Amino acid sequence: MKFGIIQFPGSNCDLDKLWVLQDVLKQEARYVWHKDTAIGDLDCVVVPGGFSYGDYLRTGAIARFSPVMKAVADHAGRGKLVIGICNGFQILCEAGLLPGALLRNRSLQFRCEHVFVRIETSQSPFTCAAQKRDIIRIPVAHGEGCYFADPETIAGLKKNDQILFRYVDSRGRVADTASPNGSVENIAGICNATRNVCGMMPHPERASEEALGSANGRVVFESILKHLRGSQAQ
Amino acid sequence: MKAKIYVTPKKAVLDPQGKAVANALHSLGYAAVKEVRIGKYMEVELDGADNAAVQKQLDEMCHRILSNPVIEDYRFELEG
Amino acid sequence: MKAKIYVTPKKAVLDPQGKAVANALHSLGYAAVKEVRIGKYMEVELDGADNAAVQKQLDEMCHRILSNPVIEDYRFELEG
Amino acid sequence: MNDPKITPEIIADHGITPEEFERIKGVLGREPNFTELGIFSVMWSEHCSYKNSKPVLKTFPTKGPQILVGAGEENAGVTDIGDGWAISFKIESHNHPSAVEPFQGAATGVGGILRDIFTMGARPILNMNSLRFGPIDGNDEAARRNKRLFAGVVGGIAYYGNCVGVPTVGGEVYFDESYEGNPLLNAMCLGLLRHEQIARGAAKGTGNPVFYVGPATGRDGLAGAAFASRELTEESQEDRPAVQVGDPFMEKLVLEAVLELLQTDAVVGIQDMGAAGLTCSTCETASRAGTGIEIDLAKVPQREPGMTPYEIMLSESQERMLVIVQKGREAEVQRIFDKWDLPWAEIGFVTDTGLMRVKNHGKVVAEIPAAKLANDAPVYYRESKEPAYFAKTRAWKLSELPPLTDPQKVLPELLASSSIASKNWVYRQYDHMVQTRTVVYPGSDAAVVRLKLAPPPAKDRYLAITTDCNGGYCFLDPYTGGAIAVAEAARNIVCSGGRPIASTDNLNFGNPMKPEIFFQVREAAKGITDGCNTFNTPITGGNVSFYNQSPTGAIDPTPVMGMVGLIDDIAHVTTQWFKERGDVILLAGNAVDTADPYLGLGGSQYAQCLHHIKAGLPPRLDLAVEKKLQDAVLALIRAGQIKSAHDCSEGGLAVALAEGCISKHPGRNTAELIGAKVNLSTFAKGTRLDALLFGEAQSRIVLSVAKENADAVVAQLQSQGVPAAVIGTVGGKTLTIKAGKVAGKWNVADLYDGWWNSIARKMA
Ligand SMILES: Nc1ncnc2c1ncn2[C@@H]1O[C@H](COP(=O)(O)OP(=O)(O)O)[C@@H](O)[C@H]1O
Ligand SMILES: [Mg+2]
Repeated sequence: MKFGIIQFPGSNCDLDKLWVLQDVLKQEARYVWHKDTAIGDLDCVVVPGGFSYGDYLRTGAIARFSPVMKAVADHAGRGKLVIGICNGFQILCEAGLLPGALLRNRSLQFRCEHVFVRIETSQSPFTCAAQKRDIIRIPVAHGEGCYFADPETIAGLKKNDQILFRYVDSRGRVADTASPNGSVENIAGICNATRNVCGMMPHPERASEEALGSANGRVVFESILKHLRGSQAQ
Repeated sequence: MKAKIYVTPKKAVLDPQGKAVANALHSLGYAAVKEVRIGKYMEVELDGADNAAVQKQLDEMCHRILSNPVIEDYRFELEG
Repeated sequence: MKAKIYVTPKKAVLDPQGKAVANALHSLGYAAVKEVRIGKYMEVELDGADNAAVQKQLDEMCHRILSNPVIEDYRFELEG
Repeated sequence: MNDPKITPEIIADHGITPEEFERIKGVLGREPNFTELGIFSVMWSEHCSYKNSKPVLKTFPTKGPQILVGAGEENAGVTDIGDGWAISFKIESHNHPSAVEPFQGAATGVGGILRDIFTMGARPILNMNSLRFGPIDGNDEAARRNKRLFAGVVGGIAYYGNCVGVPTVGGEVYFDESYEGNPLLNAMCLGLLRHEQIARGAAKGTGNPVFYVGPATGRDGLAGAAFASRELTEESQEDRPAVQVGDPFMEKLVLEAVLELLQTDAVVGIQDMGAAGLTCSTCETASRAGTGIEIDLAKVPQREPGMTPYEIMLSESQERMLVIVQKGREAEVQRIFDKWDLPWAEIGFVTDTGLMRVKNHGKVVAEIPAAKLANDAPVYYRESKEPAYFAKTRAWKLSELPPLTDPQKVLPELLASSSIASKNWVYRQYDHMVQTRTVVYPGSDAAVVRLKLAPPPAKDRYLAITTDCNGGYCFLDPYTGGAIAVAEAARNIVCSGGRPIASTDNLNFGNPMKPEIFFQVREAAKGITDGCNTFNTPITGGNVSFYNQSPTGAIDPTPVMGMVGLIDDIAHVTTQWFKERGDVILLAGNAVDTADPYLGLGGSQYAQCLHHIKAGLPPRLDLAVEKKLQDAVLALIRAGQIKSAHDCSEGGLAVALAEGCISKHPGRNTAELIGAKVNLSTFAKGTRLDALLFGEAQSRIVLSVAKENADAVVAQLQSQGVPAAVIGTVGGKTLTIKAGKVAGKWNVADLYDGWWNSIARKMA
């Protein structure tokens, strides 16, 4: 499968994404520069974490205007896969490819730690290799990961099964203290209405090898691969 | 010419920073403080005169980039 | 009563945020923009009347907590 | 523009003595003008010239077959790690700026050390930090100030390191009254490179163009180097404009551009503009190459109109680099700068005159022999005198400590004391995972990172990293304290499965003009030297920070050691927490100092936290004994015999055991707790309980092993001449310690809560 990893000035998880896709999962992966206007025939676009444009003004606010984002939007518009992780999630929200916004953590502090995340649905290209209610141990590392949207939007997300991941405690319960950032409804990741664009704050690429203490995050990439294989077979 | 832009969190949006500052003020003994809301203040120096075209451009900037309408309100003033 | 407080980076101090935003505005085609400085705007609700004592207290708050006098300037207004 | 006339007052304001002024005249063969005076004042400040510390630094061991670039040769040393790979690392202080503006001071401290490393051609792969503050207990004025400094410094480190995308994988924090008003921030960075990628800071090749890259120069941080070389006084408040604001986003772009640039061979020399900015980078690059350099300040990008040559030359605006380019290759270099949207300018060229010639709009404003400016600062052999306070601290007898009556209460208190409590409040604010190298996260004896040299599943290599220093020990006996800092660093690496290979040091002291302070410097350095010789960890570079004084006095001497070890196989990576029920707990080393059991209580956290006493002598250290212990334990780890290893440091054996039970932390609000039953009765006879439980005798490691291996491990240790004994078993929900009678029985969940949440509670 062909993955493209967008590089914005200030991206810093781009190398990690390439490593996990290319070296761990043995997929074809390449970088896509933010000034590029065409992205070629990618199967999946990855918008990586980091501090694009220093996260100045608001996270993702400046990156969304990069020339490449038009191509990313077209790619998404054609129903192809886009996944934004951490800063990537923030950028996709700013770009309007996903609803809502990410606010400063309620603690007002950056949080880097492993958290427990529950798979809320397996009905998406990003979770189809998991079982609904599976719990994965996976790291977060962000200062602004508090997901917010107005009540109607949240109701819509729920109704359409667009909430993919929620922060839970180690026993799988949605608790206030389980969330590292104070997100509405403990939301850790969502998809758009057409289910081909995903945003998540946790970092699956940091939990895809046993050497790093957890390989639970691999299920996200494995889901993407499963989905792509399925749609190619058709 | 200078534009002064005020971006404030929408009422429905939590403002943990404002809360933290209010608490800090209370613990320092400023009992009169009831609520603090924290937003952004920007000064933009720009060429041009205070006219409808410039107003429109500023409004566009605020809407497109300087604020996020999902979570923030904005207003601006133009000055000599 | 409401106090409006404006905190801005000191003139001699680097404002990386303002710089990044100015660059972004340029690349979006807002060529008229010359400089952007980004600071904070705070609204403090407080009990009391607009008098010298309250003014003094606010000034103190600004100095001690609401701004960082090493790198920022502040000013405030009181409103009915 | 009229420069001020050079008067004796102006000379004194620049921190230049009359003798130094004569020396300057000697170098120039005339009187300096104002700009030149400023240039000399920064280059000959302690911060840049090490004029008061050079004689001491000369005594450090700096050689070894693994050293590719030695201490002092370049911006940072380079150490071989095999197969054509190398690492470059260094530690640096930003104490004074952090005292004035903790957030930005710490942030720019991180920025500065990062630049030192990528300037060498190495990609930074990890950061560390060593911090000291006044106490944060209670809520009085002083505690509130200390908390503000602590929160600000940690926030600043997080802000900068997280944004640049270099994980902060470890460090240390201590709290002590001596740091009140003068906190310490030492930041360490380590980068990875190939041997052939080592870049040099030399301005070679007459006629080669000199480029400036990075943001425009402003008036911020004017003469920071001079500022760092003075005591903090009330007037320092007026130095406030000396604080710089960091732009980590810009740093990230500069980092990427520089590494890309160094992939080409178009660059002949490169140096960052750190302390003393443009001045230091131009004269040092020329001096290293034995050439001259000529620049025109009119070409330097400027943030504000009307800046004088003096201001431009002395500005310490951040994130700027000086790059000397092969003539004819300019376009290539410019293309890379433009790709990263970086401001740049060609500001001058290399000459063969040996002079640093600075022009402004074509008119010469300074002309100084570069090598003399860079290297000929005076060197002072400061006077040293045994501190008078020794008489008092040494008159005090440890037997004056009242006997321990309630160990049940003391252990939780110690675990919650600021210097011992878990530092998760700190490291959870740092991205310690970005780059997906971190194999052992903060919270064990040393951090372990993988190098990602080969794609998986091929064999990779690992580094163990730690920083260590106990200032209290150094206060009581600087020699022993210095040696212990090295021994503890090596011990932490060994406990993690690593073989120590090299080190870096940051000497934080008071005013060296005071003979009693210089005594501390000299003695601590001796201890470091003996330590580094013992463990074969030459010093590859470091930093000196003097004048750490507040109106109440000097800080405790704090010679922070940063050390790196190599691990060849992931199977050897070892953590400090107990693993499985039924495992056997061993103590390697003597339970108490055999010569004098009370030794170990002097300078201990127990004496300090519970009895408010910092007196006596620090724990003894026998380097030969320590080396034997470390070698034996490392051999066992490599033989796959050890499940956990944790050294005894602050809080002694009881705290080390408790940490074995409570420090495994798989995820948010979730600890994996396990109890232990420990019997120390054989050691209890004839020894005070406080010395046994909480004494900080050196050269001790708590191990846990599979039951069936216990006897063999004990025998193996003893055969190497290392005392060893089985002291307990892992399992249950409580930690029980018997020493004759039961000393205490604690619910591990309670111990955990008090230890893990202590700092957060104090900071709330
Ligand atoms: N300032 C800090 N930054 C990052 N990690 C820290 C910091 N202070 C302490 N830690 C981490 O907490 C753990 C315990 O630290 P410390 O008590 O100093 O260990 P030790 O006594 O073994 O040297 C270590 O993993 C260390 O890296
Ligand atoms: Mg240790």
